[in-house]
Order: sequence, then C-alpha cells, then structure tokens
Amino acid sequence: MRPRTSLVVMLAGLAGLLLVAWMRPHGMGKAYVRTVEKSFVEAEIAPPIGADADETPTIAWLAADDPRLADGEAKAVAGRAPVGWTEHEPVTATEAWETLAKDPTAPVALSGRDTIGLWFAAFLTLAILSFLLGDNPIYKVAESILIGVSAAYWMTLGFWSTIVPNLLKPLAPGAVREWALPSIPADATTEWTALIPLVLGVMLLWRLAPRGGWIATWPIAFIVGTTAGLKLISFTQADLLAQLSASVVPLWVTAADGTPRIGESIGNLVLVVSLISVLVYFLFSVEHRGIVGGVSRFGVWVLMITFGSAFGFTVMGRITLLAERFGFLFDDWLWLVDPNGNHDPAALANAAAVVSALSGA
Amino acid sequence: MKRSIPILIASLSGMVLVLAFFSPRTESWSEAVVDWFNVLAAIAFILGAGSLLKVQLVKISSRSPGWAYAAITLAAFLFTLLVGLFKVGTVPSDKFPTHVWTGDYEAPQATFGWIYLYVMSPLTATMFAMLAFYVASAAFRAFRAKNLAAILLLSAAFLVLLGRTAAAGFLTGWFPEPLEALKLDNLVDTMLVYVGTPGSRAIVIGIALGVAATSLRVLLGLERPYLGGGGGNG
Amino acid sequence: MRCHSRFLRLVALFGAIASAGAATAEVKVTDVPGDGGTALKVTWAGESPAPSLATWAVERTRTDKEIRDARVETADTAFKAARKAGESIESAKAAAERAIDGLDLSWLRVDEISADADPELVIGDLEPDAEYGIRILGLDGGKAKIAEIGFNAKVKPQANLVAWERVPFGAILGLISAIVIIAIVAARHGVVMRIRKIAALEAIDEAVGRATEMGRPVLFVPGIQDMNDLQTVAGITVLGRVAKVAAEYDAALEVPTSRSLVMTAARDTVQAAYLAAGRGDAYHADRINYITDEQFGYVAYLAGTMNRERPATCLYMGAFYAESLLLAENGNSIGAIQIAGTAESSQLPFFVAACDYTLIGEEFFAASAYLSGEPMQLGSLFGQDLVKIASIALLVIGVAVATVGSIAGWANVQDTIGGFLGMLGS
Amino acid sequence: MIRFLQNLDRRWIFLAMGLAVAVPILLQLRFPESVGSKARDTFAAIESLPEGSKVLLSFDYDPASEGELQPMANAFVHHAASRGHKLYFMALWPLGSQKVKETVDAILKPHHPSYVEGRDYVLLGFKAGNEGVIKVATTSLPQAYPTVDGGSQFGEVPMLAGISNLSAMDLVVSVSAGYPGTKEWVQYFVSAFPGERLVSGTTGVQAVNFYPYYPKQIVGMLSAIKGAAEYEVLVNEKYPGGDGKPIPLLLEGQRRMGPQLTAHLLMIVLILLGNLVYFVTRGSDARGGRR
Repeated sequence: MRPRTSLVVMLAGLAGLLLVAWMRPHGMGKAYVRTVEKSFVEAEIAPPIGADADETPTIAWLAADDPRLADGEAKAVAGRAPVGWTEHEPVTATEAWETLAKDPTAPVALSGRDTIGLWFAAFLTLAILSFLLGDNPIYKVAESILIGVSAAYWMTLGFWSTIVPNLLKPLAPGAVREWALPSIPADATTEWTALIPLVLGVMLLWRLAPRGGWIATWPIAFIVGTTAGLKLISFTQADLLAQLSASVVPLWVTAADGTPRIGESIGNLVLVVSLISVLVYFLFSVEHRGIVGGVSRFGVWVLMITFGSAFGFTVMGRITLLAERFGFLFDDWLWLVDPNGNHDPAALANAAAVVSALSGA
Repeated sequence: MKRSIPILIASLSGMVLVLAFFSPRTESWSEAVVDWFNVLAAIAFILGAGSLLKVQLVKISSRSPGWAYAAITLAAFLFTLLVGLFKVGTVPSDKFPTHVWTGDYEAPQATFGWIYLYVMSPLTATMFAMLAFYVASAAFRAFRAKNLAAILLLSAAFLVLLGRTAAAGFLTGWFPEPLEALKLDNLVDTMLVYVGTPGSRAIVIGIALGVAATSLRVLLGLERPYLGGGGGNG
Repeated sequence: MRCHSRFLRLVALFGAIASAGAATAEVKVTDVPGDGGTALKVTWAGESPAPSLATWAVERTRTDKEIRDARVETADTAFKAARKAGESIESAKAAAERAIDGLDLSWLRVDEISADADPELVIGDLEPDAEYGIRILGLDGGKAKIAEIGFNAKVKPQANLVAWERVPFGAILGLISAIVIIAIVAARHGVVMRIRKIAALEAIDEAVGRATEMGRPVLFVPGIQDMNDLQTVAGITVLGRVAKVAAEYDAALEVPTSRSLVMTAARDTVQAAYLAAGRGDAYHADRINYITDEQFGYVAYLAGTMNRERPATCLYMGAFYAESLLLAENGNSIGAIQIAGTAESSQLPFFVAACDYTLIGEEFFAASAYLSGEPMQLGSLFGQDLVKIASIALLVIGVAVATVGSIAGWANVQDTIGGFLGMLGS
Repeated sequence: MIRFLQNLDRRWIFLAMGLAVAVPILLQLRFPESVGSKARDTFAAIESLPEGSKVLLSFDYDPASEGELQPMANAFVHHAASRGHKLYFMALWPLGSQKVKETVDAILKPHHPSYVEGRDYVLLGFKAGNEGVIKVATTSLPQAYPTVDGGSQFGEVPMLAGISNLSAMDLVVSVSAGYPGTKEWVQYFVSAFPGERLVSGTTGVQAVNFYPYYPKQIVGMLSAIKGAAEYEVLVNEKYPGGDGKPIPLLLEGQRRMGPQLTAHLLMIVLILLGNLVYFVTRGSDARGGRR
C-alpha cells in the first residue's frame, strides 16, 4: 500500500464521522460547568466539652455555612471580613440541560475553556494516532508538546510534593509555614538531618560547574550503595525464600476422605519439574549439554508457555486501553454513542422548550 | 581519592542498611534513606531541565533541521513550568483561604490542571493505547512456528486469546460433563496453574538471586556503575 | 540483656501480686521482643474461676492524651444525639456534661477472648516507653464481671536492639552471602571458573560492528527507572561495555534517558569507556541526554527518533514496562538488530517475541560479570549457581518430605514445611 | 495473495485493528458471555451470605486501570446492596477513595435510595501505609481508622459500633490493580484469619499471579474485563434495575467485551496468516535453493 492510500482512507473515515456527528441535532464536543460561590469566615472555636481545663479556643477559617457557627460553638472573629471566590465544577451535558429545564436561571453554562480543552485533547489524540501511518509533522508537533509539558510536569510535581515538604519544611519550618504549608505546627523546629540530602543535592548539581564533575559521583555512589543494601534484603526475603516455600507441594494429593486426586497429583509433579528445569536453564557455570542440556531445553519450553500465556492475558488489557480511547473520541467528543446518558438529546429538547417558552413570554 | 571515596560511600551506606534491618531501633533508617533519595531525585530535575534547555536552545540557535519543533518543546516546557510553580489559576485551600500558596495546582480549574486534563493525559493515554496496534503487528510478524519453543509460545498465546472471549463458549461450551476439563477456559486455567506459575516463579527466584549477587558485588566494591563502568575496565 | 532482667523482675512482680490477691490465675506481661517498642504480650493461666465464665476481657490503662480524647468523644456523641432528638443547644450541652460527669476512662478494653481460646493476647499500638497497667477480667455470658485477676504494676513496651525473629533470615542471608564471597575469593586465588556462552551478550559486539558498517548510530535505552533500581544499575554496566566496543569501532552511540541521574551516570560511564579505549576525543556528551521523566513522553521521543535517525542497532537494557512492545515493534519496522535485557517478567514475552536476542531475568544481572570476564566477577556468578543448586536441593527434599507425609497421612505436613521456610523469610 | 501478504505493509494491520475495536464500539455490540466457574464462585460468595451481612470493599486501584476494574466495582456494589448487605468501603490507593465516591454516586445513590450512610454503608476512606493498613486493621479496625471519610469519629458511626477488627467482616472484596492489593490481602488478612473469605477482582496483567491462590485463599476471582462481563451477566439476571432492564452502567463490561472478541479473533487470524506466509515462503525458498 502506498502511504498516500492509507492516509486518504483514514482521513476520509474521520471526515465521515465528523460529518455525521455535526449533522446530529445536539451537535458535539461541548463542555458545561456549574458556578459555585465559596465563602469563608474566620472564627473562634471553643474547646470541645470534656477537654482538659487548660485548653484554649482555637482560631480557624470555617465555611460560611458551617453548622458550628449556627450552634454558637464557633463565633466569627470581629473585624475580619469574610473571604470568598467563585469556582466552576464540570457537569455532563445531560445534567446541564436537565438543570436548565427545571430552572432556566440556574448557574450552569457552556464553558469555553473546557470546550476548547476537549477539542484540543481530541486533536492531540488523533495527532499521536497519525504516527501509525508513519512519522509526520503533526505527530512531531504532538511529540514536542508532550516532551516539553511532561518534563515541566514532573519538575513541578517534584518541587511541590518533594522539595517543599521534605527538604524546605524540615530546614525552615517557620518560613514554609508562612508561605505554603500553614498546617505545620507552630512549634516545629529545624531537623538538621535534612542537610544530608541538601548537601548531596548540591554535590550533584556540581555537574553544572565547569570543573570538579567527579564530585557528583559521591551522591550517586550513595544512591547505588543504599539501593543495593535495601534490595539485597527485600529480594532475598520476599522473592527467593517466599517463592521457594510456596513451591513445596506433595506429589500425592488426597481429598479429605483419603481418596487420591490423580489430576492434582500429576499437576503438582508437572509444577515441581517445570520449576526445577527452568532453574537449571539459569545455571551459568555448566554448558547446556547432555542431561543438563535436556533439562534446560525443557526449561525453555516451560518459559515459552509462560510467556505465551502472559502475552495472551496482556493483550486483553491493551485492547481495553484502545477501546477507552475510542470511547473518548466517539462518546466524549463526537457524541456519536451515548452508553451512559451523558448527552441525552431528550434533555436538550426539554431545556430548549423551557428556554424558548420563557423568551416567548 | 577520586575513586576510593565513592566506593567507600557505596559499601558503607549499603552495609549499614543491611545491619539496620535486624534492629527495630533503626527500622526507620531505610525510610529516611528512601526519603533522601526522593529529595535528591527532585533536585536532579534541575540537572535534567538544564540538559533539556541546552539541547533545545542549541537546535534553535543553529537552525538545525526541525528547530521549530525544538521551539515548540521549549515553549511548552517553560509555559507549563511557570503556571505550575506559580500556581496560576488556583484558589486557596478551604482551611486556609487567606494563604494564596496553599492552592491545589492539579485541580481542574488551575491552568496546570487544565494542561494535565486536556494535554498530558490524552497524549499519554493515546501513546499507551498504540500498544493495541503494535500487539497486532507483532502477532503477524513474530509468532512464527520456527521450532518447538516458538510453537509452544504461540499455542499458549492462542489458547488464552481464544479461551478468554465468547469464542470459548461457541467452540467448547457444549462439551458434556465428563469432558469438563477439556473446555477451553478450564484448559487455560490448568495451563496457568501448573506450567505458567512455576515458569514465572523460577524467573522470580532467578531475578532475586541476580539482584542479591549484584547487590553483594556493589557492597564489595566489585561493581561500580557510579564510577563509569563495571569492574576492571573502568 | 537489659530487657531480660527487667522482664524477670516483672515476672516476679506478677507472681507476687497474683498470689497476694484472691485470684486463682497468674498473669504475665512481657515486652514483645524484637519490635519497635509498640507491643506487649499478656498471658494468664486459663483455668476458670467459676463455671459461668464465658470470656476473658483484657484491659489496659489509657494514657492522659487517650483519656482526654475519649472524654471529648463521649461528650460529643451525647451532644449530637441530644441535638438529633431535637433538644436545644443548652440542654444538649448539659447532656454532654452529664455524660462525662464522673466517668472513669482510665481503663481501655483491648479485646475479649473466649474462655476456650488460648489465654494470651498481644496488645499492639502502644507508645514506646510509656507506662501501662494491665488487668484481666472474667466475664459471664451476660458480660457481667465475675472475677478479676491482674495487677496494677506499670510496664513499658520497648524498642529492642535486635529483631530476634529476623535472626533465622539473617542466618540464611549470611549463608548466601558467604557462598558467593567464598566463590569470589576462590576465583581470585586462581580457581578457574568456566561460564557458558550467553548468546545475547556475544551478539553485542557484532551488532555494534554492523552499525559501523552501515554508517548508522547505535541506540541504547537504559529503561525508565532511576538509579535506585538495580536493573538500571545493571543496564549502565552493560552500557560500559557497549561504549567500549562503539569507541573501538567508531560507531555513534546515542543514549536518551528518562532520569537525569541516569544521564549523569551514563555520561560518566561512556566517557570512561572512550578514554579507556584511547578515543577520548570521539566522546560527545550531547549524545547522552535527559528527555523527560514521563514514561510515554519518553517513548514518544524514542519512537520518533528511531524513525528519523534509523539506528542500525537498538539495545534495551534496564527496567521496562508497557513501552517494551512499542520500542521493539518500531525498532523492527526500521530493520534494526535488537537486543533486550530486563527483569520485568511481565515484559519479557514482548521482548522475546519481537527482539533478536533477549536476556531473561537473571541472565541480565549476570551480564556485567560475564562481560567483564574478570575472574572475581565470574566467581560471583559461580557462587550464584551454587545457591541455585542448594535451592533446588532444598526444594527436592521439601517435596519429598511433603509427599511422604501426604501418603502416610501426617496432618498439615505441607503447612509445617511451608511455615518453616516462611519463617526464614519473614 | 501470498506475495501481497509477504510484503504486507503493517499499516493494513493497524487499519484492521482500528476497525476491529472501533466498529463494535460504534455499533455498541454485545456478545453472549459464557460464564466460567470463577465468576460463579464470586457471585455465590456474595449471594450465599444472609441478608445484612458485613461486606468490606477495598478499592485498590486508580483511574489508569478504570477500564478493566470499574465495571467490576459497579457490579460488586450493586450486587451486595441488592442483597441488603452492610457495605464498608476502604481504599489502599490514594485515588481509590475518589473511585469509591464515584461508585457510590453512580450506583448506590440512584439505584438503592434506601441505603443511608452510617447505617447501611460507610466510607472508611484511604489510609497511607500499604499492607501496614491491613495489618493494623486485622488487630484493630478503630486503630486503622480513628476517623472515617467526612470526619466522623469511628465510634460515632452506628454500623461500626462493636466492630473491633477485620474478623467481624463476613466477606472482603478486593478490587486490585497492583501493589498493594489482592496479594497483600491474602498475605496479611487471609493468613491472619484462615477461615475468612476473600474475593478478588483484578487486571489481566496481574491475573496470572493470583491463580495459585484460587480457590483456597481466594474464594472467587474476576480477572480482566472478561471476568467483569461474566459477573455482570449473573448480577443483571438476578437483580435488574428498577424498570426490569439492566442498569446501563452494569453493561459496561459486556460492552467492552465486544471489541475484545473481534480484536482477539483478528489476532488469531493474523497469527495464522503470518505462519501461512512463513511456511509457504520457506518451502518456495527451499525449492529455489535447489534450482
């Protein structure tokens, strides 16, 4: 097949699907949100009943509708203005239409930001899939975006979820408390052990300096050494000994009443022989000739059956992944199928009727 | 100096952890070490970013082929990093509404969350889904009955593929009671329990031994990947 | 030793208290050995003080903090119940005050043990070095107290120096290490150890040579894990050898990495290999680059690069997950020779099916020793084999005993053997 | 023909795979499922408990494995609620508690309106600590969960009163995508209480590793999307939705089996074709050699 043919076939198919989706009355690829107002007040919360005598009230921010404020358990701090903002929660199209049909003034609306996002996601999905036809500029754009975004993603994650809580917090609890982690207890003190990873990290970054690159080998030596120590224990314990002990099975199996179970007995024999022959295959200091050769060849067969069945099982999971992606394209984006009722045309019709009745009146 | 100190660091730190395992008082050491590693890995991101920036900038400034893609990568990287580090578009957490830096940068309404939802996850999920296509092409190309080993591999795959869909019912569902064990799905089970299990067990045991021996070599200073290469030729 | 003497003192103390009281049974409290100091073990003589005895209740004292929390909890429950019943806030508060008024929370019931069960219990989740009192109550069928044994002596759970239950495992670990070390020492003293050919490793030189002939690069992928995975460590070691061959043949070697620590280690390794081969001038650090930590971002780059640069040889050595097949099939479509090595057993099928050679699990870890050809390294491989043979022997003996036991009808023989090995491994 | 296959551009294979997965989704095809013994055992494990039994559901997965596991989770919840059991939800994975909430919102609230939080079901939530959480819960559940999701104290929840540890549960269901998950439940729960019953729903990649535990330590097991579909059939047969028809979400697994069947058949055809090409060309090459 010439590359052009496959490209034409795929593009024609896609255009056809788009056309069908476009023609449907409820359209395609729209995202809705509900607007939620949030408001908080600073309050003084009395110690609970039964608390020790020397406990004092705590001051904390509560949602404006917290029942403790109504109960009198908590009192708003005088002179502090409430703080609030607006949030947007995503809702399905059906939900949006149903809400509008009940109350046309409800705070539910089409979201430009999320609709653009949905279309961009669909474009990127198709761009990656286009690699199946061969390397092409659209794929290269998607690839470039993915590399840039993901490198920054992991760096951001590393900063906020590791550097701040595991390095900056123990070193300067007061400052971090003021800045980003107000939940740190006020009496937290500096933990000097956190200097160790800091020093190792600086040594690692020495790499960026023009001289003394060898300094970076120290932290890496530390990582490799500790890894070796940890893995020596965990693998010997959990894998070597545990797997051996799980394989000690009798070759003669009887039911509770003493009748022999031939099938299971043969099975156990196969199990033990298979295990030993694969282990023999892994012997390095003996040439695979003669008896050892025969046994290890049997071991290879066992390995192949293991690999074959694992292959079969994994295929299932991989196909589910592709089905999920097609589900995204056909259901979330094109609205061609609707197995879960997320964009029900009937709901739209109801909503439209209510809205038009209102505008007519 | 340059060679012996790293070897000493690797051996000592590993040995200490092995010994600490046997004393409850030092149980937390291994957790601390894992924690330090995470910090180190996070600091190493700076090193990675440096390398990434350098490569892209060189491509752009030399106008080498495909420099426009390098520019896209660079722009995507810088944009995502900025909105992530500065938590653009986040709202503070409910408990601390006056602390602007407590916001959840992964929430859908944060710009970073938008990038995750509509850029990162469709891109990675689609890369993952491509596997279904490659699995098909591997089936056509690689599963050739060249020898007994290959025949066993492909028959096992064949059995599982058939046995795990409605096809099993069509083919062998009508087998009478005495032939129960020969039904496709039961055959697959038998194969997995008595051949698949010891096969994977032996692999696991072998790997455990390999890991143990490699760890020992590291602790003894015989294997020194941190110094550039394995044993004597490094 | 310290903990033992304390232990003896305690036992003596219980004896004294138990015999002094009217109790018919004796209570022993011991620190659970080899833990982090969070548990105590209680045993008591189980003979019944009265025929109506149905259960034993084990109680311990609460710490001050626990008393406070329990009191607040009780008050809060009463308050909420009253509010739910429609009472005003004031009367609900009064109800809460009443609920905790005069309430004695000093004893916490840990568990109830049936009178027929073994009279022992491990009390967990204690604070190390806090003092606890312990008592045992005998209850009848209606949960009424009919007897009390025990004492008010305070005991402290302690963090111990040695985890005794781990000692058997330690012995096994020591034995395995000793076997490997002896083999290494023997090799050093000139005992010749021969190692069978591993086809995948023999093929590396040839594959790199082919890339040189074709004037195309060699692609080396060290997996997607960081340096804290031994597979990456093994991969970097193999990279050292590949770089040496590439330097000798003057082939271009590309190493994109998904972790920057791996990039650092890979650069050191390749540079060292080029210097050792006398080709320090041919080393290009910019061919060894960090791409991104994201699994599929990294794979997207690799797939694109393979199609653009068309390497003649692709080597995958390290920890791989779902990307294995994506890499191998793309390498295949550009006609590259592919050699893979990994210990991720779920990915081995894909490499075995799609690559020219695959190092399976243990073979991959053996690669560094094999490639170095040094006697000491080969000695460690030989030691590994000895351990394997010992494992097989252990397995055969275990299966034989289990079979004999099954035929002779010994009860639970399999559980006993499994339990024995499991104990070593716990 | 052979010549064509021999030089087959793999893009044709990609196209065939794309169609094999896309067409059944577009047509929403469902095929009859032959229900295997493992799905039957799983169904029986929940069905045979007397009404009002205590069932613990542990959601040990995240969105990445949703495709395979969510249909199982939905069916487990609907089945147990239809039998009138008390449901205790927990999660060993951080995002698992999110999945619990979604499942409760999608299944329990609309289809079992009589279920009241605290009386009939409780969300224990996620606790960090992997298998350590199971270990603690086997000795003391309140210790593992001093507070439950939503902030209530353990003792305040009516259906938790008097429960000291996991042995009070009549059945544990683990929906598992990896570590920690079913394996840890076997090691730390079933080993601690040998009489207790565990049911597992697991991904295809893991399934092979759990076969050795069935049926002794795991009394019922659903593997991959196939297991989910079989179980859905059994549940829908006995407990349809309010209108007598199956709940749409409980057809999800069967819907996802549609592409599985066509794609598996395609894989088999491809393996056969590949070998046909191999044998024919090998034969002709040999003849060519003689000539």
